[in-house]
Amino acid sequence: MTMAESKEAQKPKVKRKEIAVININEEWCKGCDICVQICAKDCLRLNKWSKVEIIDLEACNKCMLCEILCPDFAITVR
Amino acid sequence: MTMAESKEAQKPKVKRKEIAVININEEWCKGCDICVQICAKDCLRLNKWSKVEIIDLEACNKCMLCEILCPDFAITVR
Amino acid sequence: MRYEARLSGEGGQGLILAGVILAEAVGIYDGKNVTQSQSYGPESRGGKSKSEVIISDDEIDYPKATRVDLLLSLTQESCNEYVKDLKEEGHLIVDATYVPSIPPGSFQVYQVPMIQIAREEIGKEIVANIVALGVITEISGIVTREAIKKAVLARVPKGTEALNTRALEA
Amino acid sequence: MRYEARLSGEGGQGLILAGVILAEAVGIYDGKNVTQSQSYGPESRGGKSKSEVIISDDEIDYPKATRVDLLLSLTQESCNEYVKDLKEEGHLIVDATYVPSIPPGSFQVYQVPMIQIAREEIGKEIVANIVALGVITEISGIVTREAIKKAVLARVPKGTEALNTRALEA
Amino acid sequence: MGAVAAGCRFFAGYPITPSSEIAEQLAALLPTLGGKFIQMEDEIASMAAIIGASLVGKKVLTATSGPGFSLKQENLGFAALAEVPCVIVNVMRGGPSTGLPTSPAQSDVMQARWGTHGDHPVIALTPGTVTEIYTETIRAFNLAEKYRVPVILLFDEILGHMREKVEIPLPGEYEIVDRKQPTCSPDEYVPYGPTDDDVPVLANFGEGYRYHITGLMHDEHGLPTEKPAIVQALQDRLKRKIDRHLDDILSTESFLTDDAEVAVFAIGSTARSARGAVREARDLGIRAGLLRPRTLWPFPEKDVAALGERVRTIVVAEMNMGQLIYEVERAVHGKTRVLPCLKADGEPIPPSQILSAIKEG
Amino acid sequence: MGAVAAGCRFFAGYPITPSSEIAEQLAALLPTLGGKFIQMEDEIASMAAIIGASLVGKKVLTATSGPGFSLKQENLGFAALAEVPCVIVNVMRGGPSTGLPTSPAQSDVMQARWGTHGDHPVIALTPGTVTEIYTETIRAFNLAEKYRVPVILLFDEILGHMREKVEIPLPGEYEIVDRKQPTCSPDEYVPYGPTDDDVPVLANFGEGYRYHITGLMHDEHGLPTEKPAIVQALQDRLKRKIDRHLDDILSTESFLTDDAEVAVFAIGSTARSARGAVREARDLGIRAGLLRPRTLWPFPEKDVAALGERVRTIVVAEMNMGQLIYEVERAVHGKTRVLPCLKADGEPIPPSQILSAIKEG
Amino acid sequence: MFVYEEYMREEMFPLIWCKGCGNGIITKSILRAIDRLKIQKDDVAMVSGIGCAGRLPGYVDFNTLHTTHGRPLAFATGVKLARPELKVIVITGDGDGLAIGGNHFIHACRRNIDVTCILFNNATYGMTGGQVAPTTPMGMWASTMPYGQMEPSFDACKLAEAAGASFVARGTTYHAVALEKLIVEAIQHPGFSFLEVITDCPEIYGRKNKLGDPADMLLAQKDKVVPIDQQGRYTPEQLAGKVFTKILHKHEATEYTARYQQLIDRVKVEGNGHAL
Amino acid sequence: MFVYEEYMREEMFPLIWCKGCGNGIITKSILRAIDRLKIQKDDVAMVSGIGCAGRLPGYVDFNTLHTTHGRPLAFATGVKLARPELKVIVITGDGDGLAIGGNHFIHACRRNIDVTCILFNNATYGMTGGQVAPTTPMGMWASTMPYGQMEPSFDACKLAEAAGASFVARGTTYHAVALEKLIVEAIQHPGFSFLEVITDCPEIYGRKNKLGDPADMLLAQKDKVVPIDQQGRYTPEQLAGKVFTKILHKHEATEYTARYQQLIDRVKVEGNGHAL
Ligand SMILES: Cc1ncc(C[n+]2csc(CCOP(=O)(O)OP(=O)(O)O)c2C)c(N)n1
Ligand SMILES: Cc1ncc(C[n+]2csc(CCOP(=O)(O)OP(=O)(O)O)c2C)c(N)n1
Ligand code: SF4
Ligand code: SF4
Ligand code: SF4
Ligand code: SF4
Ligand code: SF4
Ligand code: SF4
Ligand SMILES: [Mg+2]
Ligand SMILES: [Mg+2]
Repeated sequence: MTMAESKEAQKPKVKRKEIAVININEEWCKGCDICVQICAKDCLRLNKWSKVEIIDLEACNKCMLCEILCPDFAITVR
Repeated sequence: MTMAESKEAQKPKVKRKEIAVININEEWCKGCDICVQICAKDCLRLNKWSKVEIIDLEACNKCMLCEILCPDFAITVR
Repeated sequence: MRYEARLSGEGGQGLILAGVILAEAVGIYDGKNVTQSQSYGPESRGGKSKSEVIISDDEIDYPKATRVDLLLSLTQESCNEYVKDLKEEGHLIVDATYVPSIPPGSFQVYQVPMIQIAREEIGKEIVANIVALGVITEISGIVTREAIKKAVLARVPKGTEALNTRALEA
Repeated sequence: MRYEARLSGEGGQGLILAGVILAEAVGIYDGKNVTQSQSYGPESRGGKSKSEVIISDDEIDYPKATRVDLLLSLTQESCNEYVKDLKEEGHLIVDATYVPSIPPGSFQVYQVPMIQIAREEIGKEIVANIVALGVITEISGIVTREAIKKAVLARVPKGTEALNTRALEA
Repeated sequence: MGAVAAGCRFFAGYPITPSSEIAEQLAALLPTLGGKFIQMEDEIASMAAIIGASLVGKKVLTATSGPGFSLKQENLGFAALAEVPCVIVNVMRGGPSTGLPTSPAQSDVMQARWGTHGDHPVIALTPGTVTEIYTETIRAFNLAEKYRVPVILLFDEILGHMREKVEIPLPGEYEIVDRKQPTCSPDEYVPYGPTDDDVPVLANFGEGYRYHITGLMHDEHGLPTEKPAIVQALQDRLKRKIDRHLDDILSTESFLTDDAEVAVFAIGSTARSARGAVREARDLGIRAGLLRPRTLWPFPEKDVAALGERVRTIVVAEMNMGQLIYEVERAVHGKTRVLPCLKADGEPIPPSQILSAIKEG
Repeated sequence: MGAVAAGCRFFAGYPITPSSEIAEQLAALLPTLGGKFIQMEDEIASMAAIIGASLVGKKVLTATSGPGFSLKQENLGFAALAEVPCVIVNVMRGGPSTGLPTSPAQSDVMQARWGTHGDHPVIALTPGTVTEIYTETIRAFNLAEKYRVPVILLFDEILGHMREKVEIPLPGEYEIVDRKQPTCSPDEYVPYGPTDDDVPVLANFGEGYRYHITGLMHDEHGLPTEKPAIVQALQDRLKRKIDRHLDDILSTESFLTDDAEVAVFAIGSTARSARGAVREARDLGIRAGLLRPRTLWPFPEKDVAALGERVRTIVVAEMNMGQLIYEVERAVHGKTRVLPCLKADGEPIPPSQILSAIKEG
Repeated sequence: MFVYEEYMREEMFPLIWCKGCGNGIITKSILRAIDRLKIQKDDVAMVSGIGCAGRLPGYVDFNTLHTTHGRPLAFATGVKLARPELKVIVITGDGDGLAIGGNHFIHACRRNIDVTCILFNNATYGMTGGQVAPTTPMGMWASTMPYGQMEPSFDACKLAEAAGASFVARGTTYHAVALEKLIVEAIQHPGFSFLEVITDCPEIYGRKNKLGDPADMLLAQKDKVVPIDQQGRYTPEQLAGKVFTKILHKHEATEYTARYQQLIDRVKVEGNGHAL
Repeated sequence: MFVYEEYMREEMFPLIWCKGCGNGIITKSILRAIDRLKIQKDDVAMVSGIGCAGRLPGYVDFNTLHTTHGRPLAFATGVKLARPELKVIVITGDGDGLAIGGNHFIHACRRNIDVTCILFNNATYGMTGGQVAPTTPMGMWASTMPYGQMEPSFDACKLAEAAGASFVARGTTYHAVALEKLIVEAIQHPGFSFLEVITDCPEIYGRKNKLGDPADMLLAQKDKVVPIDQQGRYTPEQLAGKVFTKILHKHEATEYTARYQQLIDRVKVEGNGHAL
């Protein structure tokens, strides 16, 4: 599992929302694009190997939709 | 088949109804008693071999119930 | 000595039960070797029905009757069909009402109105099989009265013992 | 001379069709003896997929590859599994993107980003199989360009001919 | 009934003449013993239900006849592959199709061996007396539990409906086998792991050992696999677990075969006629004998081969158009003449017919 | 496809890998020819539907694999007894149970013979090339029509999914047989009455000859009977109509058997490996040969027996745990050594394995 | 003038059915209905399964097919699709049609193929000796429910409707004239038509459940049913425990063989399909 | 804190299912529901048939049983009746549960045995490559309906209700949180509970019917369904072509294993039944 606890998580923020911890399991991700399209905050995208990757962790509002709708147990949000 | 065209059919009647012709097939009759019990005019009964026989042809009003409800094609009324 | 009894009629007449009772009477209560077997018409209800009891001093290999000592028939059809295996001098017991015509042959014929007795004297047509057992006991001598009575009582539903004893002795 | 080609990857990549086209190119258009056979993963969709083409001057008895001359792999998994039968000096053609690690062995390796080409240059990932056929034609020399082109056009859906020709030549 | 004495506490079935009486008796009996009876919507479901009940630890039974036996075949194969103990009674009647529903036959004997698709281990027993219907039923349950295989009890309608003096053993006079259960902890548990006797130790569902059961080829964890080596090992073990234990599984009765010149091979009620015929033949001075398998499958090859070495002729008497005769022919390897004595008209074979064949032999 | 060329105009099936492609092709093709395709709710219904369609005069086909073949058995027996022409394809895959759904096997060969309850006539063909898949399919329809029996086409997954050069005969190059129809008037018509060839002349439903068809034992009018003599006559005729016509039904290929010392017996795709192995053996100086039945059932006993007289050893190569080897052992009557060459792991038998067995022989 | 003999195989008589069995009453109603519809005997295919009911086709002079237990609808689907000109009538029992044959039943309803299915509901397995059926009412005796039926039973008509049948009706043997009419309407309906007939098995079900003689059972039917078009005349209390008779559901939908013919007309090509 | 891993057989991952297949979404909903219910893993038996959906039990850490095609409810009936303490969950496909398994389905509904049946309706036979299912909508492509589906399809929920099911509900993968709740309620229901889940097969059904990528298909579900408790908010025109979700039917009825236990309590005798 690749941990994606972004360095930027340390930065002080205006809104004091907790930054999400998003785990992606690249071995299991099949690149179906569901999480990418479902995310209203555009936090995710597919990379060139068709695996999901995080592009904007800060934007994540922990709506959990990506986790709940990922068919492959490949992404979790805490 | 035993034809049961009763001699009495010739007698002149008050009500000018036609006397029924009831055919009984003893070979097929199983003596279930349905026709006997269904007949509102008590025209029929079972004999000692448990076959149906006619006891009152004149009373028959050709309601056809006995024919229609005989399961064994053993009685017809004309 | 091998004794073969065949009980025949139609489904619903209780002949299989009668065969079982006869076998149990001979086997359990009289202590001889006995087998009982049966066959039916299509699938399992209605139609022809046949129950056979073989009684022997030796072990019984073949449980089917081939040379019948006693044939009971409650219907004309079964009588016609099964009489062919009856031994010369064998016993033919038929219902006097339902088997009007006796097939030709040199056997001893007993015409007993068993169904009528059951219906009229006992009041239940359904115990004709027990009436028949009584007749068989008397005629064949192959089973004791004691034994048949015990066997009947052991098999019939509770509450019908008296009825069945009457039937047996009718 | 017996030449064995094995096309491997996963269900949905169209490798079976590619095998069929290759076989038809060699058989119908180039006129050699050829058989094509295949195997799948569980039931029939998804999972591993393998298509084999045997080309020979003689009659072909055994239609499965045993000593492979050419292995095409579009997934790492299939590459790992099937490389074992590849001959020394055989050709290993892998997708440059999806098969990052090349198993060790003394064969000639060609890393071509076939799926990427299909996606980016042709615009349809689904024609990666046809791109692969183009690569195979170039590398193996076992089939003429003419023949493979005819075979592709005969098999692909109407309206996609141009697309597929581009894929073949990409 | 033997089943209940052997510990059977679950029955699922679908009525069919002439097997329905077994169901009817158990419908009344099982709940009085805390057991369960269910009539399912068809034979396929009955077979499925007993497999399900066996997996939670019950000793299970179903009973049927020809057409229903055909329908049970698919799930019977599941039980064979997944190694689920169960007992299936087939009271054979005249086939094919609806055939002669109330007449005796022995025409499902090959189906009992080959009825489902794929290779599969199977045990089939053929009792020959009413007492054996009791004792062989107990043996059927024991073998099912011991080897985790479906065991088929092939009755013929005659025995199924016959009454004679039976010698019912008392509890304690017969052995009752219960399936092995794991002794290790759930963490160490490997359901289809190797064992000394090639029989896996499958835990009953719901007792703390969670694992997977499938009708796909599987590895030792019960999980699906297509790896040839694992598959072949599984196939080999399934075969071996029977082959290794032939001594325990086989059971035959020999009657006057020691000095026989002509022997009859027969099962079930036909063996009774055969015994009569053998006696009569002896009376006529013909040295006749009888070999009667109580275990029909696996086939008693060695006994038949040994008999073949000794006798001039083997008469195979069966109520069908010729099925077991193939097996006998194979087993004797050309050493003996093999004669058919067949009947498939709904009537049992009388001793006289077998006697004629013996005379011919 | 061969089926369509043979006149098949009705298909009913239920999908199952690896047979579904046959259905898919016919779903597209049949309506273009005025034929009918229907996917039924299960395999039992598919088998029933083709029997129904055959009775109104259509040439009918169904296709399945292992588990589905098990489910079709009951109604297959109906077709055998009621004498309804039909063709059943079983693309064999790894069993038992769900087994290895996409892997080749030859493990339903005995089931094809004995899968349904009761004695029953059956014909099973085993093509060995892609061309034969075409030509043997035509032959299957012809045999079904001629003898009014279910004909089983046993493919293995390899042949089923293989492509090679095929030599498709042109119309006119092959014979097409249509079932006999009555020539008498409806009043004189006796559906199961005696005929020269033991095959009844059953009128197509709806063409003016009304009669009864049943899965019960029946008399010559098709009406149910339990009379032993009539039943036995029916059973005998059903057997005889195959036995009498063996010359027409059997078909085997011999490859280099004339001078062989060791012969391989194999069907379908295994026979292809065997042929390769035989060639290699010859290269090594071993006089090897191959006997390959195209008609597996009825079993080519005489050919095998004759071979057994000639060779030292017969190697039986099959993708299962040993099934046809029983038949070969039986047929040779101990005259020859019979060696198994088996594989049941989902992979085909390679020529090398057979070659080893030949060397041993 | 109508005579049953016209449609009977007299050589098969007397009927195999027991004394007083309702099956004969239904048989006669069917024959009268077919006569009324003036369908040629050659154009009728009657298909049945196994059971007492399943024996019917043996007695009547049509193209008759007595199949395997539970499967008549599947056979009939083949007959009808292959030769749509035939009027196909399926005779099935409550065990045959709803227990082992339940799947074919719901799929035939769904497919809407023009077959008329007449289900003889005698609340038991008659042929095999009184085992429980999916129609046996709660508490009643059956040989495999010796302590009384414990399972809820099906309402076959509801099931048919939910599965998609375009014609659903119920009749009784007691109302044999009404039954005849329902059979006429069922056969006339273009599409799958389902007709459940409440009938009696006096020999086994009746005897074991002490329901009296055949005539008693027949007369008792009167009190069990309410014609659906007269339900307004009853209070809810009066309706409790009753079942409705007559046509219970009907809708229009394209029939399956007709739809298939449209497909053929659309895609048919010339030739014999050689080498395709 | 809930972690899926707790319930997974990680050695089996990645899932066999295709990219974007809805089955994984349902699997996760089931695991969350079981977690919410705090049922011990040892007490869950999960039984499935054959098909893509049928592969589910292999991935989860319960007592799992992958049976034959169409038969999981029959196996499950045996499991439950023999050991009523187990929570039995059946996983079935629309082909498995409604085509070949239709009979077991209606009978399980009728019997009201406490089993929860979750039917994965992807409108096709996924595992075998896209053949027509009894749920394929009219006109859609299927490999065995190359000219478009010609048969009407089942409404599985209607069928379940008519067959007697005491709990009937429908959910979608898109509304996965609502789905989780429905699963909780289905499992809690004492008696047979049926839950149909509308899910997607993007790999075959989606691709061949040109329904877009997995996300497109998932999002499209929104417009196909209306929660039954909100139907009042829609006009009849708006409701046309939609299916209802949430709990569609519920009634109280004695559960089957409980009824059987009552029987045992009534008739049980001592002893081991020897020589009976
Ligand atoms: C596959 C199969 N299973 C079981 C049977 C036995 N069987 C014959 S008829 C029947 C049930 C008959 O009940 P029903 O359909 O209600 O007809 P009825 O006799 O009541 O008219 C059964 C179970 C069979 N012939 N075939
Ligand atoms: C008896 C039998 N018939 C057919 C098959 C082949 N088969 C496997 S899965 C399947 C259908 C799967 O469809 P569905 O139940 O909808 O599951 P899905 O794959 O769509 O999840 C079929 C027909 C089989 N395995 N066994
Ligand atoms: S939790 Fe919501 S916002 Fe965050 S990445 Fe996932 S879908 Fe986007
Ligand atoms: S939803 Fe899951 S499988 Fe799909 S792209 Fe996102 S992480 Fe990967
Ligand atoms: S027709 Fe009517 S009145 Fe006359 S005998 Fe028959 S039932 Fe009685
Ligand atoms: S109804 Fe028919 S069978 Fe019954 S007694 Fe009257 S005539 Fe005889
Ligand atoms: S058993 Fe019942 S249903 Fe069957 S014929 Fe007799 S009375 Fe009729
Ligand atoms: S075929 Fe369809 S249902 Fe099956 S795993 Fe793939 S996407 Fe899912
Ligand atoms: Mg009934
Ligand atoms: Mg599906």
